Amino acid sequence: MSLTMAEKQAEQIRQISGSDPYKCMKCGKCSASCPSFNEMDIKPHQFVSYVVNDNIEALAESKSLWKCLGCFACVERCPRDVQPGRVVDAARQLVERQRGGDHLHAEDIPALLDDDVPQQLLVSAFRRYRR
Amino acid sequence: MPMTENGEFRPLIVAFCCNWCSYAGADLAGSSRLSYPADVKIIRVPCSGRVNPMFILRAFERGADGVIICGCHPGDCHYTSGNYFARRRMTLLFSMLDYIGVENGRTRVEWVSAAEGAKFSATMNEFVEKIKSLGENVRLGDLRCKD
Amino acid sequence: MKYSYYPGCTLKNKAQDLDLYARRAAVALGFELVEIPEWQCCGGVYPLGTDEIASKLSSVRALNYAKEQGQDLITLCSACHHVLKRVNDDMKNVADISDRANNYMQLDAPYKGETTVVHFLEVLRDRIGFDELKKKVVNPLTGKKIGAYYGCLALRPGKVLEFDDPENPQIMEDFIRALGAEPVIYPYRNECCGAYTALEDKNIPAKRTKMIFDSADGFGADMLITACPLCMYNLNKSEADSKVPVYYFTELLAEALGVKEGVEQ
Amino acid sequence: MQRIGVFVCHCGTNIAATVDVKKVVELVRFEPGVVHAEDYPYMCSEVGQQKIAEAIKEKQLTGVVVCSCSPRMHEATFRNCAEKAGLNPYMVEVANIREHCSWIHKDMEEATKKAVILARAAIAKVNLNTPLQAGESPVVKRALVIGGGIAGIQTAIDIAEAGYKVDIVEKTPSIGGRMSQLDKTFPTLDCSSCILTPKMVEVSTHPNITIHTYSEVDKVSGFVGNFTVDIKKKARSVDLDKCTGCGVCQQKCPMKKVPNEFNRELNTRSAIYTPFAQAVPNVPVIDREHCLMFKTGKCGVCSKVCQAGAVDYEQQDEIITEKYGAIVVATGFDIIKLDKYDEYAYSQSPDVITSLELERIMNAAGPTNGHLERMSDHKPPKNMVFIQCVGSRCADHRGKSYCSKICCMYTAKHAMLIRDKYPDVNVTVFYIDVRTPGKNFDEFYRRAVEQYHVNYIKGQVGKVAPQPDGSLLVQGVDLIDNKQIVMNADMVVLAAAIEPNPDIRKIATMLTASIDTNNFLTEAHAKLRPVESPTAGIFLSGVTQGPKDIPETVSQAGAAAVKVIGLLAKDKLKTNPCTAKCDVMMCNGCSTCANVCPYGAITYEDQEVRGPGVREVRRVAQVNVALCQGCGACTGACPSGAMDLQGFSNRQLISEVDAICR
Amino acid sequence: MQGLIDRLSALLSDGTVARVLGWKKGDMPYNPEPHMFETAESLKDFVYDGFCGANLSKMMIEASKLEGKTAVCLKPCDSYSFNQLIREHRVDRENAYIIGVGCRGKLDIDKARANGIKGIEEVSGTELDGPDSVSFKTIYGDKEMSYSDLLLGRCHVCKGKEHMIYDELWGESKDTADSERFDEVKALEAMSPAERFEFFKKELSKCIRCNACRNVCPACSCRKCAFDNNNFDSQQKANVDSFEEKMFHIIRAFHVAGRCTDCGECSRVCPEGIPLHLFNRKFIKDIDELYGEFQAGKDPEAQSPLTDYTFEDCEPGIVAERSNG
Repeated sequence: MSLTMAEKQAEQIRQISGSDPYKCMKCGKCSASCPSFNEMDIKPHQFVSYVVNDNIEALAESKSLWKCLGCFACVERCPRDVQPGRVVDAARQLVERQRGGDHLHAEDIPALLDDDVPQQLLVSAFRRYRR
Repeated sequence: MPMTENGEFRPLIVAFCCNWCSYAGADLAGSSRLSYPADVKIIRVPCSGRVNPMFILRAFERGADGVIICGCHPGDCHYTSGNYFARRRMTLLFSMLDYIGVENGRTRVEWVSAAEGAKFSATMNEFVEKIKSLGENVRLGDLRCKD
Repeated sequence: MKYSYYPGCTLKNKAQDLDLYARRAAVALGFELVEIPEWQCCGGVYPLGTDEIASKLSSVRALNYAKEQGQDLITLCSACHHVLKRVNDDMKNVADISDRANNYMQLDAPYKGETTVVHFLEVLRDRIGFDELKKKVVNPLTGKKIGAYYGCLALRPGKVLEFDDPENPQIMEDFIRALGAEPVIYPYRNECCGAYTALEDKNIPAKRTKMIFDSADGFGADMLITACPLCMYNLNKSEADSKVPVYYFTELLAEALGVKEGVEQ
Repeated sequence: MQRIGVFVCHCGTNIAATVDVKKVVELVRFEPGVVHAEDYPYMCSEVGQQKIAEAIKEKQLTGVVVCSCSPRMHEATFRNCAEKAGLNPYMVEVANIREHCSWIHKDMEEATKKAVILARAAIAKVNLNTPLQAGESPVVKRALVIGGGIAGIQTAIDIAEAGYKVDIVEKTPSIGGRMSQLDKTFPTLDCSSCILTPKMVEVSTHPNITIHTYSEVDKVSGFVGNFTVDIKKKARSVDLDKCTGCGVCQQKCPMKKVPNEFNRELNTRSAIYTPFAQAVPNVPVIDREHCLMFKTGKCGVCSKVCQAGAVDYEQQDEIITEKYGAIVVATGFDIIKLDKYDEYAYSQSPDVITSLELERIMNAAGPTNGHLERMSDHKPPKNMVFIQCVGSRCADHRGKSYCSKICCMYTAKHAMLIRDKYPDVNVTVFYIDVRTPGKNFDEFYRRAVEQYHVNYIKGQVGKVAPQPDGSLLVQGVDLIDNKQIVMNADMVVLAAAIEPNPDIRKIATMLTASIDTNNFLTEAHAKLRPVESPTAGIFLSGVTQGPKDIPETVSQAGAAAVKVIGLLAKDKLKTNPCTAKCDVMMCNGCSTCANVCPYGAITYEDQEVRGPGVREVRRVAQVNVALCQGCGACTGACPSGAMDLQGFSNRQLISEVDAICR
Repeated sequence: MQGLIDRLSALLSDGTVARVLGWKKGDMPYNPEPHMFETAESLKDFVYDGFCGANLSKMMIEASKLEGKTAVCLKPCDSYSFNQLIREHRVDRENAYIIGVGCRGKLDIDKARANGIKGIEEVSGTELDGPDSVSFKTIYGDKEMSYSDLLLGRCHVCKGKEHMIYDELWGESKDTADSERFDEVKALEAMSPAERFEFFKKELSKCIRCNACRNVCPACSCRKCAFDNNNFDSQQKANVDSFEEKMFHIIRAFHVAGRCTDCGECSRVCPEGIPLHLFNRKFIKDIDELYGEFQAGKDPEAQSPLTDYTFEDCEPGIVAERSNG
């Protein structure tokens, strides 16, 4: 039995995240905790069910990938240990690992800087927004 | 050496399970359909304290590759103290087998309660893997002077 | 007591205060920060992917160096603390990552998470003791009402970092008390400042920091302290009406210990 | 040589889908002793049993092997069947080819091979089986109930009504348990004390019931029908017989700052206290940890004001020993500690409370005299938020894996009561699922929504943030709207998970009753024997077995009582004949076996031993079969092998090893 | 020695005891053997010298059944065995009159042979109050060896010069221990499993299943040995294969674990020179390390470690942990 592309990608997300989306009981505590909820088109709890339903294409196009702050509030509070933040991050990586998947391009950066920008901001943004 | 058609080593494993906790745990593994290899054959004993070291040596003598004893958790023995005696007896016996150079992974004691079907299955899977990694029981076989 | 010290990229540059005052305070408190030679940047965020090995190696190198010195590894920056503790946890408990990292590194002896990673504040709490610290304070910050701003990286995930209760931390409040000031507890002290989104969407940190300042100010804080240069940046950039000054915790520490203007280590 | 019949069960497709039963029949025919082999779809059915009985008679079988489900399931069935057909029941063995084979293996060839091996082991064993006769042991016609909550009370009343003596042991100063702390009960909203108090009175006045409050079970020995229990009666410091319950001592006690456990520490009590007004017995105890007399040696006020002269500072703990035929465990529950859930600010705000605290606040005898008010400023709330599943249904390190079962209903109850009494208060409930299986339960919940307009939001709360003005900012999610909600509340009520009484581990160990990973006691069978422990003579009543509401607890308490009555109604119990047996010819008389016997069943006597070339008086071991429970610890300890266990003899077990390793 | 004989004669004559269990001169000067002396007269053949290594405790099992008291000569280490037999109700303390005889270590004739002393005709200097060297008159001339070089292996780990039980003492004892009791076991434990296996395989393959070890062992006192008991299906000698022989020693050691006093008789009597005490001593070492120090036969009231337990006992997994480092 061969897997469809979407199934393969969903499996990849499970692998990269090390998270088991089937443990989710759809309580929504991740979305209740998320500081970026209002910036996201697909909400944290939806990420989990999108992976269960192999709906990866929608995730790949979601702007939520770039709005997650990586603050682990969802991971800390999830009662089912699903670690939604890792699922979001894995979806992000899936996109970035593809050719041309970088969200941030080197040539755009100088315009984004000011004198006070700490290195920490640059390196974290690089790691989150580029392969 | 017992093999399947595809040349995979299939060990012979004897599991002694106490009636009250571990045998029931094995039943629960069954009713929960938590699989483990068919290499494991279970013998029901009333209590882990019933397991005489002679039984274990006998199993090895007759070609077993691994022997595991399962009983109630310390403090939970149906007969109050059988597992405590088993714990000391088996510790000393295993230490002796290790001392004469038999791989210490071939013997194991695990406490499995009646509610721990998942643990029973996981333990058996792990033990079978361990025995497979050790291969056939050659050292006790050598003592046996098997030709 | 000697610690292998991992300053991290920002402390060598935009957050020199965080580093400088820590060094001075350490001298006053009688422990030594031995900077790891040729340390490499931790990357700012922990690589979450279970298959990401290369990006964890700079942390492993630092951890292994500390192990070879027989020293605990101390950090100041919340991000470095977060990344190093989590990579260390992987090396100790995640066989797959540990094996692959060790295969790649080819160290003399495989690194299995032997090093203990401690945050500077943990040293104050667990090794020196806040009671001892209090005795060494020469300029108590009496009358100051200080809000601890933890941010996210210092606390979560609580299971791995074991820094403090991630939902109701006490360590910075106890620290503030030890310096003679009054801690102000406000609910958003463990909420994220907006982090790296600052680079491309200033809107997010603006909203986050406004909420944080409103909350801290509402409970009467005169100032905030932080251990994270990125939090510092985002808070400083805030245009909230409720904005109060933000300091690195080490600056207040040095001040209280009377070594703010002291000679360098 | 035995004449053995082998009966292979298909168990419908449970076995037959994975094990080739025909092949098993075919192969076991060649095993030594086997004279008959057949298969049948359901061996445990009437027809299946008929087949076994017929074969026993027609083929003069001396032994039977049934290859079927676990012997823990149907060994008794098949043994009864054999007995009716004239065969000693202990000549029957079961090969477990379902739980230990067909259900866990997928490959038919492999499973069939294993089934044959398991059958072979059972056949080898039966070849060495000998007929055994069950003995008898007397039954002590008295029951012990551990725990004096509604479960223990109901069980005790039901047993006592059947004419048997019952003792209740209750750890706290009064019976009543959790139910006495509740204000109203669902789904009828009648007052909890109004229905509980009569039962407390009934139990305390019943001629067949003895109550030991402020007491704990200290030691248990013996076995079904014949337990011996040490009960520790803690020093009450007040004479139960002299005290009139006037209450003056409590009024005059100068130490009034002790956290009041009964009110969930929302207020304080005196050091000499009865937990609540309707306490049974209505006799106070002195909390020696807080009493000034015990702490400083100076006070003695209660003694001075007691006209009955009942206060006794010299009283000591006392151990009493009683014999019982049956023991019922009814130790109940508590709610989990919430210190790991501070995203809800439970430890940061007095206005974030648990549902049990709300019960006390709503109760007229509670810390606010029944007025709904905030504990911080005693102002009435305008907005209340209830959060469900706090610590229930968790797979993380903080909570419990199970559903606590009662929270959905009591939250609906609280919401309704509040909306009824205080129509201006807005009530919001954040829920994951609303679970209301039970008679009139869903209707009850629907009333909360439809009649009382309680705002049910499907979603969870991520954070409760105390605000400078004293209100609470609740940040949650509405999953139906897919919106994050931020709302103000004056009080937040947490439906904390329930957990078994923490003492249960110690008690279970004393009783050798098995316990699951959540500390609930295990049933003998999850469906068919839900009120019995696998340990004979131990019965389960109430939440000690699993989460339950009051109606369920009372039903189960009655069921446990029936089982106890069934046991106590017997004068004698058949004992397990699988007991240890000493071969006097081999016994050294060394006492090693007696040293490991947990039942004191082995004694030594000088006995004349006669055998080939032997005629002398020797010190040899004697097994008291009434005491022996058949654990076999002695057999493993015996150096010579003189001590053996009937039904699980050395030869039988070795023959099984040999059959498996053939 | 004459003093001892005089005392024993007196005990017989005044009726205190009905017989004396001691050692009788052998056909060679170095092989005295246990003997029951019924009369004062027969005591002329009584001997007690450096070659009287045999532990007489076990013979008291049969002697206990006889009418009247039996005087028995026990060396300090033998007294442990006697005590253990009391604990197991195998001997009757009331029927025994224990002469605690002094001991300065017992001798191993094989040590002399290994030193090239062959064709021995006479030996002198082995008595309790004898000199520090032993003189041999051989067909090849006179030879001499120091007493301490001739000691049995077990005497180098002597348990001490105190008798655990006695009615009266005769002669001075000396603690001859000059090495650590568990050194041999430790050396084996330090080897790799494969090396240990080769070691034991080599040693055990010498066994001829003569049962000398079993017959001499004071702990192996079962009326019927488990190996002769068809309950374990291990009695059929015809079926005995090599496995059984090797396992025999392990099973035997297990059967006496917690009861073995480490008297060393098994190794002394083994005609093939198998160091059988290494099994028993391993059990003793494990018991000491895992369950607290225990010396069988020291205190007849003490609970044996195998019939005792604590909740905190180590798990059997400790074996792998210790062994695999």
